[in-house]
Amino acid sequence: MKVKYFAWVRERVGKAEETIEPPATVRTVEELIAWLSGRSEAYAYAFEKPKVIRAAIDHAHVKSDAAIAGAREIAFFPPMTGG
Amino acid sequence: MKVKYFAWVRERVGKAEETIEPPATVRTVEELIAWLSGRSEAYAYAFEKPKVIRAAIDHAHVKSDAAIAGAREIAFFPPMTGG
Amino acid sequence: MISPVTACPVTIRIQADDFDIAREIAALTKSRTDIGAVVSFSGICRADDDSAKVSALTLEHYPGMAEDEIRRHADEATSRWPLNGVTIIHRVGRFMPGQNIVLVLTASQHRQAAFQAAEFLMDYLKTSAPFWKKEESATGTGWVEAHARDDEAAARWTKS
Amino acid sequence: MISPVTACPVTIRIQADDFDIAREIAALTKSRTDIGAVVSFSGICRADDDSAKVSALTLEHYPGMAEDEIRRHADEATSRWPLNGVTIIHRVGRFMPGQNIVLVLTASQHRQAAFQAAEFLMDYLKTSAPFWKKEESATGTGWVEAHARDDEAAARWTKS
Repeated sequence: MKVKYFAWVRERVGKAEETIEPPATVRTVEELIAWLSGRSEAYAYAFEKPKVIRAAIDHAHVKSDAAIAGAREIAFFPPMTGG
Repeated sequence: MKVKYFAWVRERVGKAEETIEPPATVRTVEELIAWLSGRSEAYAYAFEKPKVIRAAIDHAHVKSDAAIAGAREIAFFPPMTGG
Repeated sequence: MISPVTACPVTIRIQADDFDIAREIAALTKSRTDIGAVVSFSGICRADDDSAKVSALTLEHYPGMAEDEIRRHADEATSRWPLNGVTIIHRVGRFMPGQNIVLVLTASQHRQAAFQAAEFLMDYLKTSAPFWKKEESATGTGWVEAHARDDEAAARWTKS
Repeated sequence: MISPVTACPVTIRIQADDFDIAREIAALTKSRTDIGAVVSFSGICRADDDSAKVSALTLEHYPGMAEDEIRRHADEATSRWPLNGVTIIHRVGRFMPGQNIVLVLTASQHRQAAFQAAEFLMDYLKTSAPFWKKEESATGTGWVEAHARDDEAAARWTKS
């Protein structure tokens, strides 16, 4: 599954996108955040306040309890500040 | 005192403006409308529904009970439909 | 001395000629860096009205009072919202469907003020500025009647 | 076959280049006689922010999702209000104070629909379209934080 990062989440993770293969026990967005946070200090820093992080699955906003099964692309980013 | 007419009030009266000298007993806008209505059938037709007519004294909207004393210019017109 | 950065220039014009929105916005925002939002409203002559198809529209106004009345509402808008600029242009004469009739521009730091001031100004232009529309259609020529919905729109801005 | 007179064309563009409001309005209204009101909102890079003076702003976006998200809101706007056209242009890249960032255009028969749809679209662009602003100022560079007032502005459109 492809993961994308934007704005300061991207800066903290240190990359804009990557392909990951989380274990089958990782079923929801918040479980994926917890799993990613355990990978390195950079990820832990990016996701240190998980409630602030927004997520999208296949270009649609989702909540933290959304299932990730079948997702082609998951994105993590801070609250939007466009317009 | 100068009187101006606009839109269908102007068309019904048959002139855009004129100078009038109402008697001293005519003190308010509605008294002036009544006095004008008595001048001819054209005026009576223009003012046949006095509640519809709007008035302005010296470029400011006024109500029908407004005093006309001291007015330089009084205007009569239908409800506005600009914009 | 008023700093040009905090000034709120108000431009009011009643004219027969068309207006150029881009030029008016440029005039309002030129060499300023404090404006975050510009709202424009263009009112356009429509062919499709409630009744018969309109072929032309003639706008009559009360010269002198029209400018004074618009100025009063522009001043009220600048006192009610933190605006950085207001431009109001109302055309008079005879118009074909598709032609511009009125332009209201408002500039502010934030979008809510610009949106609200533009709506306020349009609601008052409709109900209080001395302009009158006469329509031409296949069934004849007649003065446009005022809409109760316009009075209601204007009434919502009345301070209690 | 949809009559061109009743169609509501929706144009969405994300681009680095500036936009020309007059040209966008002309594209929306050209050879139509059913439009009575066009509202435009331009969002402009401001130098004066709540904290330090901003010298530049960089807009980052999520390509693909940004277009999809804006499209969803444009579709919702056209279903909620009787619109005759919608144009949304969001720029990305680095901007100086005074430069355009975003344009929302709405066209309708009547002004209320055009005003409300433009406000709705701006409120959702602010809170829901995947764009992020990074500010440069004398005190350094930092990501702009989301404002609670923008969430509140968007929440008022939620259907209960």
